[in-house]
Amino acid sequence: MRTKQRNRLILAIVIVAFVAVSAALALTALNKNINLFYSPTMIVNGEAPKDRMFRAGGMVSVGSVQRDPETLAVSFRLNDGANEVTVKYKGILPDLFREEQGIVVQGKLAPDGTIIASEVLAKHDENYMPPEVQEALDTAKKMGVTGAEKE
Amino acid sequence: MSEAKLGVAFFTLLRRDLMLAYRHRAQMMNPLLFFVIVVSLFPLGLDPEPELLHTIAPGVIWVAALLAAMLSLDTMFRSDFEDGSLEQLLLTPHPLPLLVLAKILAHWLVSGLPLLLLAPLLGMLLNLGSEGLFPLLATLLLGTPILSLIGSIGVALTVGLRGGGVLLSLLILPLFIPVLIFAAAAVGNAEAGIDITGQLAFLGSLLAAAFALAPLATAAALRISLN
Amino acid sequence: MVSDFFHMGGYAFYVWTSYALATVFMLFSWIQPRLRERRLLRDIARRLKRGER
Amino acid sequence: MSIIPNWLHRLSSPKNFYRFAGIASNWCGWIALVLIIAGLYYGLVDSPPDYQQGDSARIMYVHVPAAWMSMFVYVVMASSAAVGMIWRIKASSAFANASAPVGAMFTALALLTGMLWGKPMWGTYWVWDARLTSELILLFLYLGYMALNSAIEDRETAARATAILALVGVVNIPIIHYSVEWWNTLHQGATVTKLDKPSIHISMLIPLLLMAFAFKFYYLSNVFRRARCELLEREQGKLWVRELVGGERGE
Repeated sequence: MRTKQRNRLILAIVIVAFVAVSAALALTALNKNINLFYSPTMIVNGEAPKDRMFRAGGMVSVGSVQRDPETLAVSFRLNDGANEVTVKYKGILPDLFREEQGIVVQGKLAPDGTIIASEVLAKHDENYMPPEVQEALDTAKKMGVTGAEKE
Repeated sequence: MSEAKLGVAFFTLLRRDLMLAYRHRAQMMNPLLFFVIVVSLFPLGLDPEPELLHTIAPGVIWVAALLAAMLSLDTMFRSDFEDGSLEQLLLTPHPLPLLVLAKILAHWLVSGLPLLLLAPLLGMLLNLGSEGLFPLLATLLLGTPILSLIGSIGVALTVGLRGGGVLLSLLILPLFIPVLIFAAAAVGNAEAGIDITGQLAFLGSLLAAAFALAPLATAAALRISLN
Repeated sequence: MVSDFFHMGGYAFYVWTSYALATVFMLFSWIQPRLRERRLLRDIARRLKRGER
Repeated sequence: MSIIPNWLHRLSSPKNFYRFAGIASNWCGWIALVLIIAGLYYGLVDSPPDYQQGDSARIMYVHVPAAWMSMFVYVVMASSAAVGMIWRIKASSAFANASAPVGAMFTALALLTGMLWGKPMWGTYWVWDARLTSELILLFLYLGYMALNSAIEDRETAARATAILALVGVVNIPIIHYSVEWWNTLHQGATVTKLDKPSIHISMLIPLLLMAFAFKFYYLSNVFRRARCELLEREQGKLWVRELVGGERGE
């Protein structure tokens, strides 16, 4: 009986040890912070892969959207507040595509540093509200901003 | 009963399974053959353009490895179940998870390890670059034992059932998805020159967790299936 | 006014298909156990009757 | 002496649970109906369209509750399967088995409505995004559970085997979640969550919560019905079933 108990104890210790190892490895992995999602800053710094598809994410810069009236070609700039990259795309854009909208593009990096996108996806944010509320918020914000600038 | 005896039981079972595998070596070769054929189907079905093959190589090799593992897993407890030695195993005084671990280890030595040896060859067939070869071997080394470990749970749950093979894939393949994702991503990233220690650490973490927990779950499942 | 409601700001297809799917799924899931229970009770009753005689 | 409280023990006897489940199913069903009608009114008529997404945001009121339920039901299923296996409580296993098809239904609904929402908003029906992929795998897990459950003839064995599968799945769900999140994600970083704005306006929160509670009560009502079937099937020869059937025949 005693050996059986001891065996159980050994088994429990072994299991706990392995689970601990597992957790430690998982934490190391999490610290590595792998992402397949590149911000414009990372792309500008040359951290994005050269001849491979990757995803880039950011906000569409204000006034940067240029549409070719004849074809579906469109070009716009993505920013993350610090840096910008130009994206070229040919195809139908999602309804949510607009300035200052969070966008994810999938594409390759051209030699001149622009992204040739094969897919453009709009990421809607977590905020839901009626249009009037949004307008009110916007005007409030604008007044706050101009107020701040005056000071 | 001392640890020495436990060790003896473990190694006896391991040796027995390896001997059996050796005796039925033609049968044991089949999943490997399947692995090679599946991988070589892709260049035939797709455009055999080196660039394309190069991109899909990690994913294809890993998917084929999963499918081959499914095939070989099916036989893990089958013959033992049919000749009644599985029931004998449950009746021994030794802790069942340990015995199960011996069987899992035998299964990996017979089915997982050969995949590792074949992988460089297939990598070349699929035009996988030399930067990707070592990561491919590393992920296979870490990943295939996870397949044997997690797979054993599914096999134990379906061992007495008719048509267990298809059911087994339905139960097990969703659980294999994390392995597939990390392994294929690691190989792909290595080719692109990106650091892959994160993925390898995660695979190692999965392996450690599966090593600790899967034998317990398999033992419990065997008890249920055979009562 | 009413046609606005059905038009859903141009998203009628997506919105109404979603709600229709939800209705169909939930109705089906609602009916299924009821039919099964009735059938089960009938089967058991029949077996009992046969057993008694 | 038992760990389980006395009233719970009495309730967990198949006979009592059967009767309780019938009553509970009806009550929950009525509550769900009222909540659904209210939720539909607020969701489709009373709530305003979204400032960005217009009326397509109304898909949220079925999609989000369904997605919540898909995860909630799995947790409930796995825990009641575990309770059923450890303490050998038949009612608990029956509850777990009954949960699987409802959970699968909610998961499928969440996926399909998500696709219908994604097409106009994201620009695609499907992306291999972290959330979508893990939800799809969740559906596979439910289907595997149901397949195993129906493959084993003996109901007792089936209950315990599926319990193990459900527990293995529970361990795996966070792993799957992390793996797919790392592998590919559409989700934006901190740019979108701004603390000075309400994340969802109250006029849209009301129908969302109404529908969420409606789905929860619908699930309870439905799962109790299904658990009754499971119990009847499992206990066919038992005295209480014979009494029940005899009573219903009016003898």
